[in-house]
Amino acid sequence: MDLFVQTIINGLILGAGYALVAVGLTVIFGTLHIVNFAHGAFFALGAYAVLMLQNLGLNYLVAVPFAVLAVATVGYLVEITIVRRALYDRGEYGSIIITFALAQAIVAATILIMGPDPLPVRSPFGQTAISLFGFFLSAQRVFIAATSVVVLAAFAWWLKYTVRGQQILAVSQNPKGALYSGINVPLIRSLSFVLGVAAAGLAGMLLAPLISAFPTMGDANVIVAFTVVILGGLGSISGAMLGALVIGLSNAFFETYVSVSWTSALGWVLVILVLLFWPQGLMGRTQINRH
Amino acid sequence: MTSTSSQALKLQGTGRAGSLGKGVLIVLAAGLILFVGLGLQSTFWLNLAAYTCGFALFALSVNIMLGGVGEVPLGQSMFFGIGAYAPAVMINNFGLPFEFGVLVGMVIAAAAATLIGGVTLRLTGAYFAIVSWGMSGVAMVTVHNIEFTGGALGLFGFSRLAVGPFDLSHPRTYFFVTSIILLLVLILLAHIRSSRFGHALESIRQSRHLAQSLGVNVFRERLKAFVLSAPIAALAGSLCLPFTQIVTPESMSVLRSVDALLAVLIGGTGLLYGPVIGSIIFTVVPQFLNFDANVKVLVFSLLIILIMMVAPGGLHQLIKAAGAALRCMSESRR
Amino acid sequence: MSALPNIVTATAVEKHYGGVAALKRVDIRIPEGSVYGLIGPNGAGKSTMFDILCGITKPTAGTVKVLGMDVAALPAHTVASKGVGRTFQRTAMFSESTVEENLLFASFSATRHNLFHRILRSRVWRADMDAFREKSADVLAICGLSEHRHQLASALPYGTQRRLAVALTLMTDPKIIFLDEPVAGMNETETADFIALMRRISVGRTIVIVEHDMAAIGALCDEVTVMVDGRAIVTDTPHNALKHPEVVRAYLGAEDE
Amino acid sequence: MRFKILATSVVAASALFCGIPAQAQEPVKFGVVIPLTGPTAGYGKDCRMAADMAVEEMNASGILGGRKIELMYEDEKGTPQDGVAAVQKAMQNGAKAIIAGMNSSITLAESAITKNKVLHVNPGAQADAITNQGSPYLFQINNTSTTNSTIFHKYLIEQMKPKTIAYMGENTEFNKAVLDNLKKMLESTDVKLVEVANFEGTTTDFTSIITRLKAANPEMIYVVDAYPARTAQIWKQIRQQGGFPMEAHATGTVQASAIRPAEGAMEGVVTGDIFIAEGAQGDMAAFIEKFRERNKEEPNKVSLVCYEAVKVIAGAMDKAGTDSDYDKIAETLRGNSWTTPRGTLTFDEKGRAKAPNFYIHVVKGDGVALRDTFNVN
Repeated sequence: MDLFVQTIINGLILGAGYALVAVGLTVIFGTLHIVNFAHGAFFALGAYAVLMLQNLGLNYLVAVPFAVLAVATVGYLVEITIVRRALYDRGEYGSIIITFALAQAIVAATILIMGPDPLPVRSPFGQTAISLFGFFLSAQRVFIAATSVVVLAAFAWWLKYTVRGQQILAVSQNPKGALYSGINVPLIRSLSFVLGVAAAGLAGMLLAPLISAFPTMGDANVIVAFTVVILGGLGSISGAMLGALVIGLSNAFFETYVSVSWTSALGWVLVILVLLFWPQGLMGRTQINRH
Repeated sequence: MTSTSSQALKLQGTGRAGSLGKGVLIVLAAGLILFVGLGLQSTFWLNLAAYTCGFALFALSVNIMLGGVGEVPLGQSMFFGIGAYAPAVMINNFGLPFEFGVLVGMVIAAAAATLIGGVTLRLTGAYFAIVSWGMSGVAMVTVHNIEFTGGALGLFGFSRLAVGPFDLSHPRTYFFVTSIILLLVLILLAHIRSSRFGHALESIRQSRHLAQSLGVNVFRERLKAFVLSAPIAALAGSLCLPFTQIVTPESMSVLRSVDALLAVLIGGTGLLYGPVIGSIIFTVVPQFLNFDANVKVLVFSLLIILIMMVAPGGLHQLIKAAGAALRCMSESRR
Repeated sequence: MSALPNIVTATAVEKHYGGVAALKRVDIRIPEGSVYGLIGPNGAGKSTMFDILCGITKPTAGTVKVLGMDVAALPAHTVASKGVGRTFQRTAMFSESTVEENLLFASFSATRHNLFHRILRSRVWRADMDAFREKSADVLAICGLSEHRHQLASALPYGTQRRLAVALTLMTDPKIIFLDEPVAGMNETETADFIALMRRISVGRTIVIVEHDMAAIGALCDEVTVMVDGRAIVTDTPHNALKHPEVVRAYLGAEDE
Repeated sequence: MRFKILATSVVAASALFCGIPAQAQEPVKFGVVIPLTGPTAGYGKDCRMAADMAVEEMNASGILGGRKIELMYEDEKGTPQDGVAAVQKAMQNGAKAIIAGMNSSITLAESAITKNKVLHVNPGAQADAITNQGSPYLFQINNTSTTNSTIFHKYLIEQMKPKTIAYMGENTEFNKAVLDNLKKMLESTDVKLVEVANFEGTTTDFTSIITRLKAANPEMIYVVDAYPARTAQIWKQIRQQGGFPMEAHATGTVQASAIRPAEGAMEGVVTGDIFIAEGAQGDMAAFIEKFRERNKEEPNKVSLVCYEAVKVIAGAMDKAGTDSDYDKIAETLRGNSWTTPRGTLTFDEKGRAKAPNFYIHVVKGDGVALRDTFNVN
């Protein structure tokens, strides 16, 4: 019986981690309608940013906020030079290719600068484990889950109750309409891109103590993020959170009770099943496109 | 994509000029094949040229969906993998000839496309792209775990890779076979573009609603395009086998589809032989950039970003724009 | 007029979007060969009714028969290929192609050749091509587009683009044509040209127009139905319908006695 | 057929014509095809440092009558078709020998190209299938996975004596060969394999897999993964769930690049390899010292086998007196024993190197400590 409860705990904690990775992706798609294949590269940038700050002597917890800032700046630079010029209001597959090439460029640059070998990222919670009524919880995972819940709640609140937040929702639904009602659309668009990238970076630096920092660390996590975002409904933040928990729990149960080698196919099978019945995903908006 | 697609859609047959232009193109292509096939002496370049033809075939199948219907087929590599695995399984597990394996691969790919298309083609845009990526992900895991597809190690050591009398392990023959097949498929696609089916696809790509209101069964035509593209991708997979010498689950990975997408977008989706130009650039150019591997990836990726920013219609659009610029410069000087 | 059989019969049609009732039990009878108008202030449900009549949108309740077909049950492309033509307000044409290519796309349901016919340049394919050349020449002539044949559709002036939209529907040999605000955004000369075109093509065909421009409605329509707030208030000649008290109140606000 | 005859005669004539006199000046080129980009770029880096060092030594010693050896590096990018393209390019640019082999699938594809055409030495890949193909010019420096596994599994079963084992490995050909070997060896013993988990390369978290293995509370856990970043992650997560009484990791895959990011989580894990820095004497100590001084990094098994590959090829070409008569070179390679940092190396009829001894390691600090030594032959 306690294996069952332990699996639920594993699934929930895993889901919280996935949510953080996925929300960045869904914000960018939701607001900018860009499929960001470079998400994994920014995820890795986050890990390397916190690593570099640690090498300068900063403690992990102090380094995280600064590292998020660093990744956000890189995101802003990319937005101005490439994304703003090439991607807005252009067909989706333009964004697929440019963001994929961007991901390759960032990974190659990381290998050139930081070398190909995995580098440890030390965190105060890195190694310790907590046991609660006999159930095991890795301290770092709990820290990730807690941060994820706090950050996502704050973000959802900010979207709902602040002017900027409302403007982001407006731009995501109808960029032209938002423009005519006086919203500074270019600013909102770069803000959304930077927020999405920063979320990816934050996820990277939180997971780095567990998986250590290496150039291609983003790839596997992005695949999961895509399944989560599609399951939850592209562009819906609450959908991303729900999708993350569903995939987290199903992965945990499938791996524990069914088979390990087919798990990575499970994510996709879930996505395909959901899309057959709810084409817009669990929480997504049905796209009513007036012709 | 851009105005280029209408030029490419010349009204063959109705005007004399149409078919004459095409005839010249075919002769030109045949000449190019002879020149490269006899001109190249080194086995490396002959094999690479043959592989480029195979890869171009795969890029053409991707462009049937991308340029033809306006969808991004990230999962097309699954059909490429089916085309690679079918002959390998036939030769190693059942001792059947390579040609039979290629045909079986194309049939299975077409059948799989009918099933999968029926499901995924109800979706569009990012949803279609990512779900078709998912399909190739599931296929890769399946092939990884099944015994008779050689599991993670894959299948290798093929006794005979030949099409009838033509032994594909001999580089020059390998090049002639793949390039001629590529030319035949190009001719087929040219006919498709100027047929009722091709016009229906073009009308759907430009505006689904308008096409539907003119009596086009949008879902059925898109499915026909998907089922047409699958065996071509499978044929490409089989033709790449003599080069790679081994079939592994990676042949179905999404990275293969993205390579083809890059080639198509560099060459230009509007032009029929755009993907062929893109494939040549994509496989041949990196051979000349011989500095550090990571620097090569960095340079090549930034180059792709630059091209896509300057000319979303691909290099083809750039060449046309340059041509137009030259023309108006010469006019202004007169 | 009313002796002819009805080509369109919509009975007790309702349409709800979530809680909002866009259409409340609307009945419409359109006699064959007539030029029929559907007018009413914004938000009256004209466009919704229009979409239901030509099979693009499915009603929540009620039945719609066009040319004897239960439009609600059939897929949109089948309805279109069986003689129901339609133009759209915004995407009127294939902007990346030339006028001739636009007509080629529109001839899809009229042509029959498959890929093998095309490759072998068989009789079937040549017959399709000859039929297309003939038909496209006629349609271009009727719509006054002959000299634009090889121009890019996106390069045409607005009025000409609207006429191209009509040409596209004509290629499918429609028995009934639905026009969605055809003269919206046109200047006087373009409107006059368009009305002349309508007169030319309405011979032997039924035409249904949704429009705001009362001059065009007056000039073209034999009969109009005025819709207000999701209900069909009156069906009469344009002249009488506009005098109907409820219509006047709906359009001009309460009459100050 | 006509083309074939024409082509070979032209090549033969030119070799004959410029064979002897040009021999002295023209450098001997070796094509080195290793992963320089992608997830296994680390192996490429380790191999390159050692190969460059070996060539510097060879050129200084005036081997091959003073002809300079030149290395041409090509990137196999971690996929079979890129590996094949790289090998063909090296052969095209005049490589007299090909050093290629880290991943078994890629090496198999490459060996099909080099078969009967050029000397091919596979430094790192271990799959038995590579040398089972019977290609006369193909040699393998690293032990096959069967040789290593047999010794290591014998040690685990007879020395550590676990009653139950739980197995966890990445779903690759390397893992399948090791698992099959383990199952075969367990048949004749009463040790039971209670749990087997083959995970996919795209797995991002191992908590639930380890929970499942813990639930079967085995005495020993045996992890098989050749990829450094994931190895570190797995052992950290095992440590967090309280670890297992006995812990072992696959042979030949535990280097500093995995131990360091594990931040001490691999302390005490038993593994093994054909190389160990600790307690090295004679040639091995010299090699390690020279490597540290030249490259400012610790050498590992990958650098050792690449170093040996270059030395063995140069030695064989020198002794056979030719750089293109591959029958003679292959015969020389099989007929003689070669002194390398590991002592003397001999090649069997399948081209497999027989290294004198195999070391059992235990992870200590940032490296591995020697626990036992087995004599292989």
